[in-house]
Amino acid sequence: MSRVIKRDIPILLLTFTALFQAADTLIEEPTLNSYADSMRSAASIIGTFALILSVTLLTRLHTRRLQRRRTIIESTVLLISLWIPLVWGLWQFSMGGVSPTIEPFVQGVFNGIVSPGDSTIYAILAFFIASAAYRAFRARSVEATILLVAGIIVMLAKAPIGESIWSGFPILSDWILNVPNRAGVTVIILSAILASIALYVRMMLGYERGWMGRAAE
Amino acid sequence: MRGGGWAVQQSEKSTSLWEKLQEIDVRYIYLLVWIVVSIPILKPLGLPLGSISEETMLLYDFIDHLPPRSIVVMIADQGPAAATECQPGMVAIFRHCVEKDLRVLFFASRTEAVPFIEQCMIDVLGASKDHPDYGKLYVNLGFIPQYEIGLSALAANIFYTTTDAYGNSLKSMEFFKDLPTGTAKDWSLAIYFGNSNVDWVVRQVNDPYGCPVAGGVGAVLVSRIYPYYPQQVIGFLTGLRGSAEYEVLVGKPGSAVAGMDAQSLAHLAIIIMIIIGNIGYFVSKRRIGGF
Amino acid sequence: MPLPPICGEMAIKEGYMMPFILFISCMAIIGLSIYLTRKGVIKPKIRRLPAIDAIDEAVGRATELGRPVHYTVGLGSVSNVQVIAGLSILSYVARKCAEYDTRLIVTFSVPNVQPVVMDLVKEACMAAGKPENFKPEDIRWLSGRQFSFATGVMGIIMREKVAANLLLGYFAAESLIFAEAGFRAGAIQIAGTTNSYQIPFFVTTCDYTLISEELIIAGAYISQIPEQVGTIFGQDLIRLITVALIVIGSILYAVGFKDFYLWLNM
Amino acid sequence: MFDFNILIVLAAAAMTLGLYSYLYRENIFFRIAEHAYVGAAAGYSALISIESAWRLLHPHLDKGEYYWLITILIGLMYVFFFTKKYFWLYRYPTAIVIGSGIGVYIARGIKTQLIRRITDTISNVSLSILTPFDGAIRAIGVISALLYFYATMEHKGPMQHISKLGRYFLMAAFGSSFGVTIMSRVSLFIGRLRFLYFTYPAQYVVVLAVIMLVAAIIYDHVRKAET
Repeated sequence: MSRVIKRDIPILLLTFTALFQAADTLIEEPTLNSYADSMRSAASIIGTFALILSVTLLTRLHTRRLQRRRTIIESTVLLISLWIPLVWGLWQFSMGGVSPTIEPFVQGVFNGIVSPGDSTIYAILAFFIASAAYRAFRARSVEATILLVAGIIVMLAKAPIGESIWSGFPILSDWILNVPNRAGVTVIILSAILASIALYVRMMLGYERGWMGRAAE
Repeated sequence: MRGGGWAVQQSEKSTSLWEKLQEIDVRYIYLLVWIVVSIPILKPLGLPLGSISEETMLLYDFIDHLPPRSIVVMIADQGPAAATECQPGMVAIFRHCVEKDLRVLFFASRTEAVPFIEQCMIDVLGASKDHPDYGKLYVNLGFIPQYEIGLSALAANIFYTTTDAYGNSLKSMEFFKDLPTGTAKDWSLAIYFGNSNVDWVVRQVNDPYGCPVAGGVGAVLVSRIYPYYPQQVIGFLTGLRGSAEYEVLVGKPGSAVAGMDAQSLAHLAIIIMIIIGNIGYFVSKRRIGGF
Repeated sequence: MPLPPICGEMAIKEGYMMPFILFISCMAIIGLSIYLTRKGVIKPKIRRLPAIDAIDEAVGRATELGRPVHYTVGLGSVSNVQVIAGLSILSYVARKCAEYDTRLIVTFSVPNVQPVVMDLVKEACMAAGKPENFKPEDIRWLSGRQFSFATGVMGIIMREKVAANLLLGYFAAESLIFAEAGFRAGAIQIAGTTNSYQIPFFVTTCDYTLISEELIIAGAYISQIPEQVGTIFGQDLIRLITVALIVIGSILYAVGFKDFYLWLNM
Repeated sequence: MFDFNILIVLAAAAMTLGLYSYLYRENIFFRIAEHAYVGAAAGYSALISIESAWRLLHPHLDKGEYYWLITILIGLMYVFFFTKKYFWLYRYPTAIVIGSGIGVYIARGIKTQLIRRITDTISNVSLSILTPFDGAIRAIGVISALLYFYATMEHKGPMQHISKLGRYFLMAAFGSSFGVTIMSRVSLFIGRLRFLYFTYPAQYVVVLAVIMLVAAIIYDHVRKAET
């Protein structure tokens, strides 16, 4: 009995919702379509509740560190920057219906911490890509040489400087991007969907149970 | 697939200069990148830009040939991260529209893009809602949620939002007088600025209403936009380079042109580094005797 | 509650005729290959995946050095196919780590992954007979925003000096951030994703890479359960059909017979 | 009057430099910036999720469709994860979330990822950029690389050559994607530097950071020489 409610019913639920949504995508039928639409809204409302788990566990991790007097500064900073905007934003939202996207204090935190953080870390890729290129672009084997040559030609074509070295770079890079690159990208996409179909069937039949934490069973 | 990472670190102790360069501390590479990008920003070098790409040229010509008071819709979808690439292009295109007396309707499809619209209007006009032509030629609708659903509602009915970003009623504005259909059929061009995706704009504006689409997109998005070019997407700006080209075409070189110097130098530095790395690799390989 | 009218006009959506046919036939093919595998008519075997075999080596090295293993499923929600594939591999890694008493740090970005990961790691520790090795504080949610998650992971990799860095799941631009942090920490790196824009960075910077579908079949490769391997056989049959469609379609299109192409677009 | 915006610029500059200090090495400033960033982003993203969930839910409640409260009950099943006995209840919401995710993905994926890619290859078979055979080369690339992934057969005999060809195509694709991306990444950094150098009062933070970096390098050097 316990196996039924702990394992079999969730699998059935998953199979049912998946087939229902697939049918909605393929078939035009007003009742089906409107129920499927409601189900998608319901699923995203339900998924939001997982936040309770994550926020609680993150808070617990850092309060424990504070109790053990480890990483005091970092944990204090994290807890303050997590809870003050969260509580204030929720308070404003539930009392006055002020959306957090326009609430001045929450926006201040966003503009002062989150937004510069986003741009900074996105831009740190400039350093990492340079160092990765330095290490990776070595003619170690036939394959690595193909990678290197394709990479360098495209790089040269994209910077103004390449065109002044040789006017053929843009044409050559156009060929690389449209022929081998498009072939490669097409295959990555095709093979991903082929494997996904098989994975979904495995999940719906209950052979793949990694998502319910019982893969080892 | 076997790659090269950890294995590289494990190679033998080096002796010659070339071999030392092979295992150079990555922090020197970081420092080099920082310096190389900083120089042209502090002191622009004015390196030649090269030829202007076809996609940029087509977009410029299209806007140049629009009759006055045509409606151009600008969809801002750039977050702070994508803004470096997209914002100069948005400013340059808006400047061009202002010169040509076109009507420009702004809206943001993500909340983070709202300040960039404001910034764009201030950069070009010197003011946003207080400018005398605001409400006549330029309107900012602010944030319209739910991407595709929001755009589809706006395309079907231009008064979908009823007020602009500052709370003024749309119906009273001169901008919306004499609109034949009130749908996207009246629009001459819809331009998407951002880094996420252009498919939804084409789907909602071009497929049902035939309004041409253009883009000012990050370099990563180019391969996704190409399938629509040049039939549905009539032209687009590719990353910072596209923005720089448009700035040159409008005749007002700005931050994107200056950025291209940094770009050129950085590319050159990376290519030189790759060459040095390869020479070092072959020299050390010969020494070990495996070559 | 107000019910919409039951059973209006039912029809296949426009442009979805071919997807509908293929959906049904793919299900049928995979179902059939599971059936044949169970009956013992076919005995498919998955070819070697060096990246998965290297997991043992990576965990072994971490154990030798006494440093932790880091595992991330990346940015995706639990309904993302790559995350699901990553979770299947995680249960194997967690079990190995528990057996060797090696510390395992798991990071993710979307909250709904949290209960699954915790349950999975706990289960793996119990299966290895070492429930005391399960440490909830090593399973970390690092915010739902892409780059703050990346920063958190970057910090953990460097601070904890991880010896093995396993990046299997859904990644966007932050892929290179993780790979570079792992490189600076001197870790063995095994990566896998189906995102065509990120694979280049993994191939060039990591020691082993699971490209595209190799990531998704890895769960079946590890478990070796006949039914799971059977679905992979079905997947290969669909692959052959795809190849056939491309060959036939291209030849017909080249000689000017375009009906086949239009038919596919139906 | 105290200007709130100055504070925001200072915080932004400190965040930027604090995070970049990672490039030199892991240090206390990076750790503070990292924790502030993770905390604020977690709080902000939680707020946004809660708001959008509420915007989905409340139109139904306004219409009097109270059976939508069931979603809250199912969502609360996650909370039972903290109990020893009923922790497995999380599988119900998880099943619904996964099911509705993959159902949409699989049917759309067959159209956009499978059929579109096939027809795209077919219709470009007579593509010509450098040679008239470019489209055919692309189709061969697609076929050989697709066969490279053939999983239930060891690659021997003719298959070995086909899959090798497929790998070459994949490598060219990876190399060129890498090359294209370098450009956009460099331009992102330009934007950050512009902010640091030209926004008042961010410049002062930069000067301070440079002094601190030099001090750190000297300190590290001395300590290394001692040991």
